[in-house]
Amino acid sequence: MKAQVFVKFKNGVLDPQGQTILGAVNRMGHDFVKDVKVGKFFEIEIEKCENVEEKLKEIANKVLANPIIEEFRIEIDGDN
Amino acid sequence: MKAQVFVKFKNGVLDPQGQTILGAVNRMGHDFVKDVKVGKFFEIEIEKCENVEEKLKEIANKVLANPIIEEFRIEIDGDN
Amino acid sequence: MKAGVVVFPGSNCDHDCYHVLKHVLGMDTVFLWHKDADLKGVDLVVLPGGFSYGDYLRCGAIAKHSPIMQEVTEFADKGGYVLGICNGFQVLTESGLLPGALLRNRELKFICKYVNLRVDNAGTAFTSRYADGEIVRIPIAHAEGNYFASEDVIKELEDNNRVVFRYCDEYGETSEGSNPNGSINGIAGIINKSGNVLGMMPHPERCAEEIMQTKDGFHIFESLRKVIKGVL
Amino acid sequence: MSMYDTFRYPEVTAEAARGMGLKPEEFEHAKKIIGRTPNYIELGIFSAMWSEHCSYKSSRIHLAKLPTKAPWVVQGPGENAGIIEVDGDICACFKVESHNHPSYIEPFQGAATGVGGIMRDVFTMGARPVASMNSLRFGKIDNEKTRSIFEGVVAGISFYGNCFGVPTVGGEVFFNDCYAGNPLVNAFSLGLVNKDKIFLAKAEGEGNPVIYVGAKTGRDGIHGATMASEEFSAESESKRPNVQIGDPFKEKLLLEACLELMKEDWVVGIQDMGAAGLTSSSFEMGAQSGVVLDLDKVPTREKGMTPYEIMLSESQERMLMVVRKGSEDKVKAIFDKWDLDAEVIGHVATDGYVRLRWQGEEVAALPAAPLSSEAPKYDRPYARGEYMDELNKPVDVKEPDHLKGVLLKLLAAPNIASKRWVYTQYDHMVRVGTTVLPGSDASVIRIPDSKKGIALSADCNSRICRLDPRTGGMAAVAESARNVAVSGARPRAFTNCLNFGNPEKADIMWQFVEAVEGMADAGKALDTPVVSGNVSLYNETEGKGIYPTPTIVMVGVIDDVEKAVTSTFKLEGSNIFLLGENTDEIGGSEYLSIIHGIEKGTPPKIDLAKEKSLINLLVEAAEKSLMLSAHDTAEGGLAVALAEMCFGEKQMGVRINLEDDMRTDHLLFAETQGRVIAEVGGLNSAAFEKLAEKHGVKCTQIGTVEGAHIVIKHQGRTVIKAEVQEAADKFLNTIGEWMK
Ligand SMILES: Nc1ncnc2c1ncn2[C@@H]1O[C@H](COP(=O)(O)OP(=O)(O)O)[C@@H](O)[C@H]1O
Ligand SMILES: [Mg+2]
Repeated sequence: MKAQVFVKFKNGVLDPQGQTILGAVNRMGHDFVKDVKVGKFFEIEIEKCENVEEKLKEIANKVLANPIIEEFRIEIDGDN
Repeated sequence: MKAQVFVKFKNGVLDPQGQTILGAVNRMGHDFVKDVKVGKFFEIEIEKCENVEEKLKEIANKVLANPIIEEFRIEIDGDN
Repeated sequence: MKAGVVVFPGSNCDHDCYHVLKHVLGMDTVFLWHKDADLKGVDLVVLPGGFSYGDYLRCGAIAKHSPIMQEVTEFADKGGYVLGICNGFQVLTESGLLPGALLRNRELKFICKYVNLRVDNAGTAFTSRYADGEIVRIPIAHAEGNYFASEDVIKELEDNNRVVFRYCDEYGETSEGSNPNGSINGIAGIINKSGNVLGMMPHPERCAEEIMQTKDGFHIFESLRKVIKGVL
Repeated sequence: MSMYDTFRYPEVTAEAARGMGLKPEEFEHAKKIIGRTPNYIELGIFSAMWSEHCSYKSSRIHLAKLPTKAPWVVQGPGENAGIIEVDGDICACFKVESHNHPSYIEPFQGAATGVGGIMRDVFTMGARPVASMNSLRFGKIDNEKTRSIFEGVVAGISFYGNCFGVPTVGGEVFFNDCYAGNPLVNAFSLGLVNKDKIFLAKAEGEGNPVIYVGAKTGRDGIHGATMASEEFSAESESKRPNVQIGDPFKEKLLLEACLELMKEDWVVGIQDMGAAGLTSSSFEMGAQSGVVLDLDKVPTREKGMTPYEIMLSESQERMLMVVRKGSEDKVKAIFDKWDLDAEVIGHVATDGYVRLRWQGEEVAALPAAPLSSEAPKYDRPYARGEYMDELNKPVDVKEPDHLKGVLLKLLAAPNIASKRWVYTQYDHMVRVGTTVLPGSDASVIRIPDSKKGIALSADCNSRICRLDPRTGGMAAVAESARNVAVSGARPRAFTNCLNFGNPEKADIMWQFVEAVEGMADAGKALDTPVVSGNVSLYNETEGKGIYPTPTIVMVGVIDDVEKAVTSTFKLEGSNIFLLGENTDEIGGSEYLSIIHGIEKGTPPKIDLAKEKSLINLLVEAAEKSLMLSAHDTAEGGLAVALAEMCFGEKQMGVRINLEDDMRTDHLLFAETQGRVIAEVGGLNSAAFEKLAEKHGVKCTQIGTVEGAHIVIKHQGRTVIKAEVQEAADKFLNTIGEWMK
């Protein structure tokens, strides 16, 4: 079974990496790009078990994301 | 208009981050997690224009991903 | 009195802190292993710099879950002195012992160099040997030292004199140019409400001896030694 | 079906052998050694072991000319790293190694794993790494691709070294078009070890277990050693092999675990897995007694890996060790403490064979010793290229009128400008041992539990090497020794990384032979043997070779680390002396290259006896604390050296009067060897001059530290007057500006 956790900065937290990439892309002549935000994702392989979502939430909250600056979203693959 | 680019290591390339997180999560008692892979994603805000996909591909290849070790996937939001 | 230096896998300033505490200040000093839930009766805990768990997720994010951190948190809640340097500061914010977070440097690069710091609160247990407003030179060495917190947290820190160190120029002025990493208000070090937990990005242990470029970091350890002696 | 057949390897033919880089006669020789045709796994092993990178087949007979002995040498070339005594039982263990090809393919990871590899070489010997350096060569900085390689390489070194927790205390960066398609990344590591705690690669004691520790094996960099032995072509760029990813955190755990283990007496032998991975480590260890390995027990990262892949993988952060029988559990407990897996994968044998098994069945067997001792060895033809006459023709350029402008331009030349954009990205202070930070001629680290210190400098001027490889080889040794001595330390020994083009071309081979012989002469004259090193050949892209680049890292010892001397002015009003003599030798200078676009002429000659006297003088002057600061003249000559001394923490000016009878531009910018500028306080000046006389070194007072300008007069005429602040801005910021 597979799950994915997406983590990104909350609104209002400065994202210098995104800004740097935006600058680089614009300098390449791609003016159609207006904004870039950078996030991380985690592809997680899991053994089927109870309360998967609960448990993943806990892991995301405690480890994968820092709630002071980041928010996350979990996707669990239906298959298997 | 919005697009997202997901970047991760190609298969077979060592992912030290993923392995370290896996170890930590397991040591915290979450044995149901069997593997973790770490990737990046980019939320891109774009102005509607021609050949968006082409252009994003170029940007991904040149700036967002390192094609020697990474692969990417592009999603373009249909709306707007 | 006794000092303890926590060793996480990937800590790399642990021996430096141990050296300064033990050999320069002559304190009884021990290492505290991250897997042991035991503070060995120390009066001061130092969380050293380095790359705990490689900093592979977020700096300090994995370290906060180690058994030793449970003990450190209890110890801090009871008023024990905790000094977090660099990665140690990051561990403290991740564990919630200090507010805010440390983001990537504005220029996205690791920076290792001496910087000017202004001591904005010389009334703490960590800074009593400095004078208010004193300018000191202490090196930084980090890629993620850009202090961030919500507006109300920043306000609370400022209103209560909890910003202890601030990046500044040679005249003591804070400015864009003297701020190496983009920290809000040039914040380089903060203290908790009860004044027993201090986190700072600069490395005082790297300049605590005559042979180094400055000896300005020495006084933090010396301040602590005085206070702890007084307690006992 | 035998186990071997299950892997369905291709048939072994001369063709297959050639595909792996073995020449027909080498393939024949391989057959003769084992008395049969090797199978596919064995062929892979031959190919890796006999690659240029592992066997030094083109260079061995010349390397033998280098001096390797001195009373303080504990371990010369041949082991993972060389070792010298620095204070009683405290020894320094060091080596430099190239990671050129991987860094071109993937600058960040290539450089990072280069740092990881060299550190493993050092801690494999039982030494704790305490200082790193790197020597980098790129194309011209105005090229965007060059900048991105430069940026990636520096970031990779920073990533690995900083996380691992060893200070990167210095190095060098050099830009020249010849490196555009073939950058050089040479990484150096130095560790400290007690004489009675040195570990070697050996497998002894029948039945002793062979233990594998560290990262799992993946399909990374298979045949990397062979790749490092071939020229680059457009094809190889597209054929990009699996890039190795560095994991400094794992390596840090490996270091701590290994050093903890080495405190016990359970370890018999230990070897890191570097180039050619498990192949070279097992053959090195098994050279005496032989080993049996159960390859199916090797921890792998990917499914379905076969013996061939496992033997040739160059996955990083792995070690092989032989321990005493019965200590397995205790060994595992230590690795477990550091969250590392340790696996018994075989045992020591007696028949001198390396035998590889899969599920208990033998799939390959080769005699260990002959593979090294009978490796090919070539005396390749060499001859001076005919183009050399043209290159060495005397250069005649018009003297510019505006010498201040020339000075400022030179200070902003990427080869001269401050490298602080680079070293501020490296943690150069961790371990609280760096007492002279990067930015001086040599970096100095203190030695724990000792009054002494170690000074380090990496040097090579490849433009000189191209114009005269013999002089260039000498100059690299002499300059690095001078940099160490100028800091107050006695140069003791060096390590070298010989980066050259294709040795199958006679003119390239000539460069190699000349440079090695020059280096040998200098090493003998200065009493600094070579204790370790590395050869990187075939640094060519599409037939275009790099300039010969024999990089030297010199290691010196200073008796009282508190007396180390740095290179910037300290005191207003103090006297400035020139040690050595100005000569009219402008050939091969940065001045000709930057201002006139010429890289020709005859480079300045070296007088090794004078260099030796100069070193003796500098060491004694530092010991007696006579100098406030000192700096040697190098790229940019006298004027640049004087200016650089003004750019300290506190900027200071200087007033200079020169009387030499020669063209002013030559006087100011020639890169004459054997010169040092020393700042001496008024009270010490007489003593300093006397000491110089005792050592037979010409010593001339040429000015004083004064004001806020760099003022240089030649025979009474002011030829340069520049504001220190303006000059410093150029010097300090140019590279950072480029890299924005
Ligand atoms: N790649 C590098 N990494 C770290 N430090 C460097 C690097 N390149 C240059 N430096 C530092 O910059 C200073 C000047 O280097 P260089 O011009 O090569 O000196 P010199 O001419 O005396 O040999 C030295 O202190 C050196 O260690
Ligand atoms: Mg020099």
